[in-house]
Amino acid sequence: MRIGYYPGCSLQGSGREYSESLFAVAEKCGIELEEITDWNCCGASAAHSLNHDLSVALPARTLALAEKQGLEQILVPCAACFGRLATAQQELVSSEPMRSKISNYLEMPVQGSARILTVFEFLQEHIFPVADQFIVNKLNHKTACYYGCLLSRPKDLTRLERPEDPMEMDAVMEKAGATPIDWAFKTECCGAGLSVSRTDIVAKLSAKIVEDAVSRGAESIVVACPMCQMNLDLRRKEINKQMDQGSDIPVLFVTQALGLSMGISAEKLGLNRHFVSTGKVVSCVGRKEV
Amino acid sequence: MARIGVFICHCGENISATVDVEKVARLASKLSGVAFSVDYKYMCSDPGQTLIVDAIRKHKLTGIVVGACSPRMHEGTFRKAAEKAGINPYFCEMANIREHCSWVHPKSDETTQKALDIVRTMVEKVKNDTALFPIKVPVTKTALVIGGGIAGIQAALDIANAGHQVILVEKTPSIGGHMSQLSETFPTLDCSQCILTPRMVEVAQHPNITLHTFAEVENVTGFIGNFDVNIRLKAKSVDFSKCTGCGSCWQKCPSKKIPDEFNAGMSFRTAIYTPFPQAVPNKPVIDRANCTWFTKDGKCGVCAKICPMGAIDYTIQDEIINVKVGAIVTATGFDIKHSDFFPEYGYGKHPDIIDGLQFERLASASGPTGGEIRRPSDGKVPETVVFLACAGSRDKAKGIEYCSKICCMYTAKHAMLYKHKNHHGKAYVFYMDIRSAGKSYDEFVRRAIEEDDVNYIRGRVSKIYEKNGKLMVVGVDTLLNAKPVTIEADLVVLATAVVANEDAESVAQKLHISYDKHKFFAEAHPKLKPVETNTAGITLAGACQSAKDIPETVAQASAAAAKTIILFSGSELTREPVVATVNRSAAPVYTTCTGCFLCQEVCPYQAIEREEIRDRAGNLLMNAARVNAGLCQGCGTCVAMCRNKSIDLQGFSNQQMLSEVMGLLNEPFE
Amino acid sequence: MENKHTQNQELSLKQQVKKTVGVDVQTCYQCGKCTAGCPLNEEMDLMPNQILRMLQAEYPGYENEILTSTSIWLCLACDTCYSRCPQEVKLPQIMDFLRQESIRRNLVNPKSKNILRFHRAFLAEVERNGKLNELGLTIDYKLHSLNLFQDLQNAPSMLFKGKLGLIPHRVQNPSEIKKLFKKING
Amino acid sequence: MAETFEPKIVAFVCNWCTYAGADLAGTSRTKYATNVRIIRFPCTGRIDFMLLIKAFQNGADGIIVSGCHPNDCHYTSGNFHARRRWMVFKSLLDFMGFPTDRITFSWVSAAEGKKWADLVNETTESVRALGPFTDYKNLDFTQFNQIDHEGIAEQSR
Repeated sequence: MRIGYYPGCSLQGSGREYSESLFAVAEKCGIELEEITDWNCCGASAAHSLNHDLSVALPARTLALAEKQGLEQILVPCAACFGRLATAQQELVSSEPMRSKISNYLEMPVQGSARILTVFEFLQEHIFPVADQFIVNKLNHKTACYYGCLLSRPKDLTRLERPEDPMEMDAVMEKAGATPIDWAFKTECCGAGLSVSRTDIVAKLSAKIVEDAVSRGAESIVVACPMCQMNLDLRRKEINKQMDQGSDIPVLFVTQALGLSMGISAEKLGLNRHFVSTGKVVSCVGRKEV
Repeated sequence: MARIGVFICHCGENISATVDVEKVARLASKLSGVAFSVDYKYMCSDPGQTLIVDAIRKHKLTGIVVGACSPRMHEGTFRKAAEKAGINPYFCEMANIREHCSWVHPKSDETTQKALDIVRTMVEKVKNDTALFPIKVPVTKTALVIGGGIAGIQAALDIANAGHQVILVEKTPSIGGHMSQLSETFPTLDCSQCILTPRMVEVAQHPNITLHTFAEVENVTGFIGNFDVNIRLKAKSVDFSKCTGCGSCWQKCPSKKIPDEFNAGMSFRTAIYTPFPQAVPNKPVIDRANCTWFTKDGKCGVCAKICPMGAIDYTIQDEIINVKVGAIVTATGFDIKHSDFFPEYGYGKHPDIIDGLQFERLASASGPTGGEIRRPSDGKVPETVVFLACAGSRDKAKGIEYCSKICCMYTAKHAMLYKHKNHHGKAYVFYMDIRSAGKSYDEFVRRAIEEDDVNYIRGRVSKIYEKNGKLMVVGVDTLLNAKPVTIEADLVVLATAVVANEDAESVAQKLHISYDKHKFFAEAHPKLKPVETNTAGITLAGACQSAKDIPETVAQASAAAAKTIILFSGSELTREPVVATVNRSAAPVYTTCTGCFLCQEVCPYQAIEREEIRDRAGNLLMNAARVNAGLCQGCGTCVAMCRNKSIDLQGFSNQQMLSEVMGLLNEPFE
Repeated sequence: MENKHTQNQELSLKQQVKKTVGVDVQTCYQCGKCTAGCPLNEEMDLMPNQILRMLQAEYPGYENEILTSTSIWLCLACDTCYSRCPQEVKLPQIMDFLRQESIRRNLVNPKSKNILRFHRAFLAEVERNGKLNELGLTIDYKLHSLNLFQDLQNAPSMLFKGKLGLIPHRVQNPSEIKKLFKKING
Repeated sequence: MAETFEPKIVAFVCNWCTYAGADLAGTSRTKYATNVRIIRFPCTGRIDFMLLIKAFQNGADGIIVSGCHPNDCHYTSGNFHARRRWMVFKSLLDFMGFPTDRITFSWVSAAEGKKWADLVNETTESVRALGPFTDYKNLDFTQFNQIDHEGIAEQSR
C-alpha cells in the first residue's frame, strides 16, 4: 500500500527534525513514504486570512498532483498543513462549483479523493502493527502530550475520539514506555501564526501551557506540530519571562520520542536541533522507575 | 326508490349573499331521486330543524341533503333531526356550500353553479348511504398505570378513589420515582419525601390498587376498553408473603460495593437491598447481577441463613401475569444527562463536577452526607460552588434544542440550599435566561439573588479543568461587555438536560403510541388533547411526555385519571360506525376475501384479524380477514389496498365515493 | 436581497456574511461561550460574541467598528469557539471574511498592520517560490514591518542548527504559481 | 377574443387536514378560483387511485390529491401509504403515456387555508395552460364491444 507524503515548508526548515525523525522511524519499521512530486506551500493562515480562493487553490494543487501520482492516501505530519489540506479537500468534495472553479485556476483536474492521514492515523495504522518488535528502550518518564488546535479541531476533520481530551498521542507515548500525564492544556492554542508578528501573545499563551505541564510533574512536552514545537521551544526565553520561575522542559516531536524508544540515535532524530536541550529525555531512556 | 330531501340554508346572509339559494333549491328539485327541495334562512335554528323533521315525515323522505356549512360544524345537529323524524341518522349528508363556496367566491353564476354541483354530489352520495348503527364496546373498568413516580401515584390514587380498580406497575423495587430523591422542593422549600411518602403509603394500603414493583409491562394487545396486558414480575428472590422487612439480610450482605442508584451513584448498597429507608414496599429484593450466589454459583447464601422468616428463595423465577384493563395511564417518567456527556467539562472525569440529582442527594437529610453539602472527592465542605444552567439543554450541537424547563428553578433552589447551609460560602450561577414563569416562581429566584446573595452571571461556561485541587470554571459575563471570568470552584453542579428514558422507545412501541424525535411520548393534540395519545384509551402523565415540574406533573396525572374515569363512567362505550368491514355471504362463497392480508400490513391499529372459515364438520375452508370494530379507527387505508374490493369502509364506501365522482361530473359544470 | 428595497444598494455586512460565508449570524443567541473559551479574549478590543451581536444589530457605524477592530486580526482560527458553540456558528470563517472585507474597505486597524504585513510577506514568498523559506520570509517581513531587531538573537542559532535554509526551496516551475496568483487576484 | 377555458378540477382530500384547511380558507374568507370541486375522504390512505381515472373519464381536466403533512396523519401512516401507492401508480400512468402533469399531489394542513387557496389557484392556472383534457372524450368506447374476427384469423395463421 503506497503512502504519499506531504512534508510542507516547516518540515524543511524550522521543523526539519520532525521529518527526520518520522523518516527514521518509518525506515526502522520498513515503511516507505512517497513524497508528492513538486508539492507547494499550503498557504497556511496567511492565505485563508487574505484570500479564500487562494486558501483552497494552493492545497488543491498539491492534491491534484497527488492524484496524478496515483496516491490514494497522503500523510501530512504538519498539523497546520493538515488543517489546510483537509479543509480545502472538504470544500472541493462538497461543492461542485468550487471544484470546477479551482481546477480552472490550476488548469488541471482535481477531485480531492485521496485520504489525508494525520500523523496519529499513520502511526496507528502503519507503525503500531509492527512497532513492538523494534521498541528496545522504555522512555521511562512523565510526559505531557500536547495536541494544540489543528490536530484536535474541527473534530469532523481531525477525527479524534475525544476532541476535548484526546488520547491518540498518549497511546503512542505509552508504546514508547513513557507515562502520559492527565493535564488541562492538551488542546489549548499556543499562538501559532502570531509567532513572528505578535511574539508577546505567543509567549503568554505558550507560558500557560508550559506552566500547567510542569506543575503536574511532566518531564517533557511531546508535540506533533512544527508550529507548536517552535513556539514552545524557540520562544522559551520569552515564555520564561512570563512564568514565575522559568522551565527548561524539553519539547519533542512524538516521532522523536518513538524513535528514541526504538534505539535510533539522537542525531538521526535531530534532537540536537532543539533550543531547549533534549538531553533530559535522552537520559531517561531505559531509566528504571518514573 | 330513493326519496331525497334537499334543504338549502341561507345562513343569514353568509350563503345567500354570493349564492342564488332559491335557484339552487329550484334546480335541486329537478335532480333524479329528489322528492322535496326548499331553502330557508337558518336551517340550524329550531324552526329550521322542525322544517326538516316535518318534511321527512310529510314527504316520506328516505334521506336528506343539507346544503349549509361544513359537516365539521353541524353534521351532528342535522343527523339528530333526521333521527328524530324516524330515519337512520346516517342517511343525512351535508353539502358544504358555505366554507367551500359562498365564503371563498364572489357573487356570480359560477358560484351558484358550484353550490349546485356540491349539492348534486351529496344527493348522489346519500342515495348510496346505508343504515349505520353506533358501535357499542364493553369496558373493563380496571386501569393500568405504568410507572410509580409521583405521576403514576397521583393517577392511581385518583382513579382508585373514584371506585375503580387500578394495577400499578413499577420497574424498580420501590415506588416514589425521582421525587423521592429530591431534597426540598421549589418554590416552597418543603421536604420532598415528607409530602411524598404519605402518598406512597396510601397507594400500598388502598383496597382498589394492586401494586407490582420490580415489574415491567411485557406487551399490550387489544383496544380501548379492552386491553390485554402481560406483565413480567421480575424474580425478587424474596418471598414477600414471609418477609417482614426486618432488614437483617441486607445488613449482613457481604457484597457492599454496588453503586447506589437512589443516591445517584454517590454511595454504595448491598446486593440484597431496599432502595431507601422509606421504600414502598419496604421489603428487599436481590440484585442478581451483583449477588455472588448468582455470579459465583452458589457461593455465599448469607441472607438465606440470616433470615428469621426463611423468606429468601434463590429459586424464584421471573413470572408473566396476564391482566385485562380498560384504560392505560403512561407515567414512565424521565432521565437526565450525566456529567460524562460534556467533553468541555472533562467527560465526567472530575468527581466534583456533579449533576442536579446528585446535588439533591447531597442536600437531602436521607442522603450519603446526611444533608451536609460535602464534595464527593474528599468530603470537604466546598467554599465556592458554581452552578451551570442549560447544561446540555438548548444546545443544538449536542442534539438537544429544547429547554428542560425545570433547571432554572431547581438551580436557584440548589444555590439557596447551599447558602442556607454554608452562610459564608460563595454560590455562582451561570445562566443564559431565567425562565421562572409559574406561581411565585420568579419571586423565588429573586429571593435567591436578593436574600441569599447568589451571584448570577449571564453567560455560558466554555471549559472546566482541575488545577491544584480547584475546579477552574472558564466563563464569561455578557452583561459586563463580555468580560471573561474564571472562577475557582470546589464543586460544580451541572443542571443537565432532562431527557426521555432510554427504554422510552420500546415502551412506546409496546403501547402503539407515537413519540417525538427526542423520544418523549406524543400527545394527541398539543392544545386540546394534551393528555390523550392517538391510541384511544391510553393517556399520558408527567415527564414521559415532556419535561415538567411536580405541580404540572400532578395536574396532568389527575387529568389523565379524569379521562380514564370518564371512560369508565358507562358499562360500554359508543363509537362512530365509520369502520371497515370485510364482505360476507352465504355458503359456498362465504366471502370474496382471498386472505392475502395486505390490509393487515397497512393497518396502523392492528385492527385486522385472521378468521378461519370452517364448514359444519369443522374443516378449514379458507382464511379471511376480519375487522375488529373496536380497534378500527376508519382511515380506510385497507380499502384502497384491497385487490378485489372485499373490504369496504362504512360511510365512505366504494359505491359512495364513486357515485360522488360521477355525480360531480356527469352533468356540465358551467 | 431579493427584497426590492435593498436590491440596488450594497448588502449589509450581515447579509454578506450569509451570502459569501454561508453563516446566518441570527442563529447566535449570545451565550458568550465563544468569548469565554477564546485564547485571545484578553487581547481583543471586541469580543467574539460582541462582533456577532453587532452584526445582528446592524446599528449605524457598527460595520466600520467591526472592520477596524484588532480582534479580527488576532483571531487564530484555533476553532475553539466553533467546536463548543451550541448553535454551531462558524465564527472562524466569519473572521476570515471580515479580515478580507476590512482590507477591501481599507479599514485595517493600524495596530494590526504588522499581522497583515506578515501575512502579505508570507504570500509574497509563496508567490515567488511556491514554497515558504523562513529566512526569506523573515527578511521580507522585517523590511516591511521595520522591527529589524526582533528575533535577531535567534536567527544565527537557527542557521547554526540548520533550521533556516540559506538555499531557498522552489517548485520546479515558479512561474506556474505566479500565474495561479495572478489568476486568482484577477 | 375567445373566452378563456375554465378547467374542471376535482380535489380528493382527507377529512382531517386538507378538508379542514379548506374550511379555514372559508372562515378567513380567502378568495380562490371557483373551478375546484372537493371530494372528502377520511384519509388520503383511503383514496383508490382508480377514482382519479374515473374522474378524468367523466370530464375532469385536472386533479388535486391533498392530505396531512408527513408525520401529521390523523391515522399516523395513511398519508405515507397514499404517497407510496401514488409513486407506483404514477410510474404506471407515465408508462401508459397518461398526462400525470394534470395531477397535483400536495400536503395542506388544517392550519393552511392560504396554502389551500394558492394550491387551487396554481393548479387551475397550470391546467388551464394545458388546455382541456380530451383524450378520453376522443376514445370510442363502442369499439371495445366489437370483436375483430379478421384480426384474430390473421393472428392464428
